[in-house]
Amino acid sequence: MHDMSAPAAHHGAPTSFIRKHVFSLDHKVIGKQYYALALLAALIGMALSWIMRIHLGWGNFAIPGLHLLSSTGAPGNVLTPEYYLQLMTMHGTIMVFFVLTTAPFAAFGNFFLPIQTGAEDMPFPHFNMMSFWVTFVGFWVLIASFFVGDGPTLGGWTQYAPLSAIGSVGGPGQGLGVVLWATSIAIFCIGQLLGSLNFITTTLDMRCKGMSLMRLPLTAWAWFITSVMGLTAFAVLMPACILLILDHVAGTSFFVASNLVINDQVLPHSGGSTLLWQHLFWFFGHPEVYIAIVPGMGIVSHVLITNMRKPMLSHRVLIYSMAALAVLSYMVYGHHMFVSGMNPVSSLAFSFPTLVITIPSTIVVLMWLGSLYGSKLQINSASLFSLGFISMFISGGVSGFFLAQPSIDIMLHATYFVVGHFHLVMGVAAMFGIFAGTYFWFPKMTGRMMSEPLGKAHFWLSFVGAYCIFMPFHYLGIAGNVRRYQAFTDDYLIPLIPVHKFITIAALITGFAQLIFVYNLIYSRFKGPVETDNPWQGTSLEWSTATPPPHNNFGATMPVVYHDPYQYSVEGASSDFVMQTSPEKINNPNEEK
Amino acid sequence: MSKRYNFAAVLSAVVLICCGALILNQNVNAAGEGKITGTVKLDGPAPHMKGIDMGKDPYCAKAHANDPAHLETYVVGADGGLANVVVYISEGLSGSAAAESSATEPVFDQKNCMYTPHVLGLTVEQKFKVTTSDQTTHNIHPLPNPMTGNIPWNQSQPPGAAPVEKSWKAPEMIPVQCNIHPWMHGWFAVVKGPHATSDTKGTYTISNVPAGNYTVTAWQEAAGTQTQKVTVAAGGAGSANFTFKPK
Amino acid sequence: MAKIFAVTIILIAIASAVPIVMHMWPMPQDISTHGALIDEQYADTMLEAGISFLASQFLLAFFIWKFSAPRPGERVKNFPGGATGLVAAAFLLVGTEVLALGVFGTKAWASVYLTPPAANAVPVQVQAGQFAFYFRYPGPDGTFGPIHPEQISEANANFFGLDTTHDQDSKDDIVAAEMAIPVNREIHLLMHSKDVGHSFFVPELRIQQDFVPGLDVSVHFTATKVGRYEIVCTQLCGLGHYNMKAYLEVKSQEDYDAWIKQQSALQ
Amino acid sequence: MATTLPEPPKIERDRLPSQGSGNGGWRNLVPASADPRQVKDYSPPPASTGIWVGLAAITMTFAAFTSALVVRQGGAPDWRHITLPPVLYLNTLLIVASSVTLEIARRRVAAFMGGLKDPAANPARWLFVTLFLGLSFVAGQTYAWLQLKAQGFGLATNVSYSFFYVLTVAHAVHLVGGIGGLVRVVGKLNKSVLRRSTLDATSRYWHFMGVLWVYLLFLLWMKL
Repeated sequence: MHDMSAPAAHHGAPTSFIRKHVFSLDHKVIGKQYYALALLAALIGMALSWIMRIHLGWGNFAIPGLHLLSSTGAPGNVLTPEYYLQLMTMHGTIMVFFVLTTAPFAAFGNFFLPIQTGAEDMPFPHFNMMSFWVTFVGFWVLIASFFVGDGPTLGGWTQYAPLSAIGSVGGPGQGLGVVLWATSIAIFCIGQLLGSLNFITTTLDMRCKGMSLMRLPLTAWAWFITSVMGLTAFAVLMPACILLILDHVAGTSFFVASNLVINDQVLPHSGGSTLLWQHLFWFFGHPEVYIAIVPGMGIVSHVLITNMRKPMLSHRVLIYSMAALAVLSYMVYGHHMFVSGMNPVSSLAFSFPTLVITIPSTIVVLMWLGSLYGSKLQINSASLFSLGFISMFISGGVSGFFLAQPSIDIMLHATYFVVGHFHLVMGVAAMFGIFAGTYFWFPKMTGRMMSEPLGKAHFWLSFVGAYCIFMPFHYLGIAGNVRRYQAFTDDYLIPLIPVHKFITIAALITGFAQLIFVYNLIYSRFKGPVETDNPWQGTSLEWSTATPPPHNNFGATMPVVYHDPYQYSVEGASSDFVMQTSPEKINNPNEEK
Repeated sequence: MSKRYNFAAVLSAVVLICCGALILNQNVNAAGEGKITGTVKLDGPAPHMKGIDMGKDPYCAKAHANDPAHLETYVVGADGGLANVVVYISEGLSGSAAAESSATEPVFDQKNCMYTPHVLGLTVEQKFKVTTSDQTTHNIHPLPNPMTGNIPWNQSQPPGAAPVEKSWKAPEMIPVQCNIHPWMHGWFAVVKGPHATSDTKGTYTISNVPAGNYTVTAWQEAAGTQTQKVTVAAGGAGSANFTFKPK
Repeated sequence: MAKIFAVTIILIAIASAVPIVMHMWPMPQDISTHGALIDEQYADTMLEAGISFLASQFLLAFFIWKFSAPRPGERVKNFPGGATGLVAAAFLLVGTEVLALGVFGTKAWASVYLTPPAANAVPVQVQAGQFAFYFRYPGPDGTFGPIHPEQISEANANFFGLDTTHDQDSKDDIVAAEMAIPVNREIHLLMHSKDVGHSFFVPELRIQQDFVPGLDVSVHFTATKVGRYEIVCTQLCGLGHYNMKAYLEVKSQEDYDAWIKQQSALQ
Repeated sequence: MATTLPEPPKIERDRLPSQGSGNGGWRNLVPASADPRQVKDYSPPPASTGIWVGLAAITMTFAAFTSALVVRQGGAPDWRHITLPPVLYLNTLLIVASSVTLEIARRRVAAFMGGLKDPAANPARWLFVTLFLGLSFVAGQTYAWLQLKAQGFGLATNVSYSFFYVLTVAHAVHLVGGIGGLVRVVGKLNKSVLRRSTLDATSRYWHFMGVLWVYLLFLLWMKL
């Protein structure tokens, strides 16, 4: 066990390359490592989505070199139905776990949470280092499933039992593939639990002088709320994965019912509960959606405030709304299971809190819109992506009205409507949050600016492209287009194939735009213009320290905080913005006293 | 330089010897080997074979619109001849003859949502092809007993897809099925040495049998196995007729 | 740049709404008695969601257009009424909206799931397995024979594992690969999964229900229009998932009786 | 094993507001231009918060196992009653006793750190007793598993046994973590670098393992 009592930054600055850049205890290095892992995972996930989209648009199109990935999965470079599902499962798993959880939460949170709270480091740096390396191992365990046995699992990222629990009789990838999947996710859970432990303790105990909880920036609050969700959600997913592995390798019957017959053979399991897996999974799964999106809300608010030169209408209301989302997210998970065979009365019981969750979401959107009013909005890549986030969040959010109602869910469940909904609201919106954070914080993380023209090109293609991809998903869903199909052979689906072709083209173009981002990221890291400590004239603590921040974040003297986080355009102040560390006396009636 | 010449010389020698061996081998076969022939019959009236309802897949249903498909557990000809019986030499073969595998590559076709042939006789390690003639996707899912060393596989074959080429490691009667069309059932009969499968008249001919005393086994997927002793003279023909009772 | 962005948002919002308003890819036609309630609920929700969507996107675009222009010397302004007004509005407007949707939606849901099937409903059993549906009718005795899992044999076309030599109830059971039902009569569909999770979805019937392995569930519905419809599987069940389907034949009572007779002869 | 204690361990650095980070407190606003040293409200050491956060996660994990057990029992035709190995009750006594001895140890060490240097009362002695009891508990659990195994009741024999093994092994794994923590405490005590918060956090964890075990035993006894 790690020494729980060690105060932060008791570790001196490392000198060897390994301790500095590989097994580093420094939260900033760990944050960058998480970012790099997320970037790699995102590129793999995107490549998988390209392959899937091409297959959905032009089923017989041979993608050169694909057989190198799997000669049985893609004979003649054309995907087989099972390999499509296998790639789809990997796309979902990689994106949800290793991109949407790691990038906005673990990567940015690690880098900036201690700085924004005025801490020297996380309280348990060894746990923090373990958190990353455990996640790293989890990622490669998952990737390994491409190359062992008959490939990765085809059960979808939700991995419904009993298909996932019966072993290789279930189909290709259901043998070793599922075991690797569940192992990878269980490992990932451990990593995120260690991370959440650090995040929560940092927020509660490591704040510098004068940094009351309400003086924390919205990003810090978002990460704090996310880590509380992560702590509870991943602590439930891990035991579920352990039970799944046991069903698989030890022949237990947690999830596999009696008398199941496959290939004319009765399976040896008995009495397991099919719905148990779904309950455990979605108890994690729904908060996971908020784990992906709440950090984005924080980042977007933070970026917008700086670029609007005014604080949010109400700091507290935003915090309370995010907290309400977190609490409600545990009460609504059953809306994923309306037609699962669960008691129909509980469907109604889950429906109402789901509808209620639109209230805090609406408040958050109204806060953003109301704060835009009367602002001095500056347009740059970071603020464009933030505004794009709001647009995407609205578009993805309104479709939630439909899916929250069990009666309409009868028609829309498991169709592309659902796919469109969650891609917009937790995929694209969360990605836009990551992009906004990247453009905004890149100068602090590296000391250099990213290229604005490239950033804007990236934004325009991504914004229009994402709508071209995911809006039509909703139309397909309304027309009854079932998801997780590798080809559309049903009579009523054939007329929809042109829509799929359109989406494929849009997806390829949008994917290309992401390569611009990657180029921008790498080019600017080495060749971008060198920036000052506070290029955006921000007020929170990360802008009062040097760029890049020294090993203990603030150098010789630790900061003292005198103000609320966002003192912009304060009347009577000496400049447009008053930093949190500035002892200047200002007359702001809204500031906490 | 000289090393390379040496290598080339050795290589040519090896190739020559191999060719010679192949030619000699064929000569021996042609000169000294006989065959086993016979007829397989079913005792009593042909059992009722259930019709297959292909309503699930319009392509399949259309293919059988005028010619309803039936189960192929017993395919009985006009005069009681039983088809799809695999007859093979189960005892008496020398090691080399048993290990011998045929050079031809048999084809297991998926046609009109049925397997053609219903039973495919194969020798161990013999390569075979699974092809599809249908405009609908099939998945080929052989279910060998894992204890035998044969590895199960399960692979989809969409219309127009390239043939799947495989072979089996150990002798076994392996059921094969298509999960997409649950009625599609067939067999890979993997045996050692020469074998034959009876046609709709019930007749079969095992060729390339060296002279000797043998035990011949006939296997039918539902009725089981029967054995007989047969003697084959050099260049001559042995005979073994079988009669199965439906189970 | 900001103005182009604002215009883009408006154009995208309008373009997104057009296919919905024009019914370019409409819901499949409804052939069920309970479907009207669902469709109505859907239309109401679409109206409210559509208004929320357009209003917020337009507002976003308008504010971006208006407040991105440099206004030197001018101070930032606060939204009139501040946060309190907006929070109250959210609670009132959205709160009432979702409460109304929830309450009315309950009615539609209840009509499908919280009512017992009629006593004279036609019982049909559907069994889902990788990757086909099979349907069973109880025959003249009105009773389904028991399923013997160990006797299930696709090779012998005994998809339900019926023991017709011993079980009296099984002897007259009719098994078919497509589902024929009489029009305008309530159907009590008993759902049994042979192996893994599947789902029974007929868009036209406004029925979607998962099969729960190990637990038989049932739904009931009445079809009102003669025709041939597709039953598709919507729960990922393996490699043949996309191909797992069957046909629903809604027939007039005479045609249905004839079909039953014909199927009975084929058993 | 004798533990040499040249000097009392260092007392935790008092977290005065003028030092380093970690003094945010809950509501200690520094008035603009005011003297930051006026602030008196400061945060607890991270270890005391951290341990509660960690225990919350462990609670969630076992809550998940519990709900799995309840749901699984709910619709199961194959739920069978099993007899718990009697050694479990002895183990319960061991773990409860270990909590008591740890509490004695904690008070002694705390007093020792407070300056009451009594060479006759080696403060580590009770820690060793606790460690011994903890290891005996693990040994007792192992005995229970072996006993069941010998009777032919494996993990997959019946779902009741599955839950029995899963819950007891999961608890034992967590308990072994606690043993590691105690070993660390002893090591730090020897090197005179033990912090009060480390000791408190470790003992809280250990007590929690005891409570968790009693809960699990009750659950298994009632449900299985």
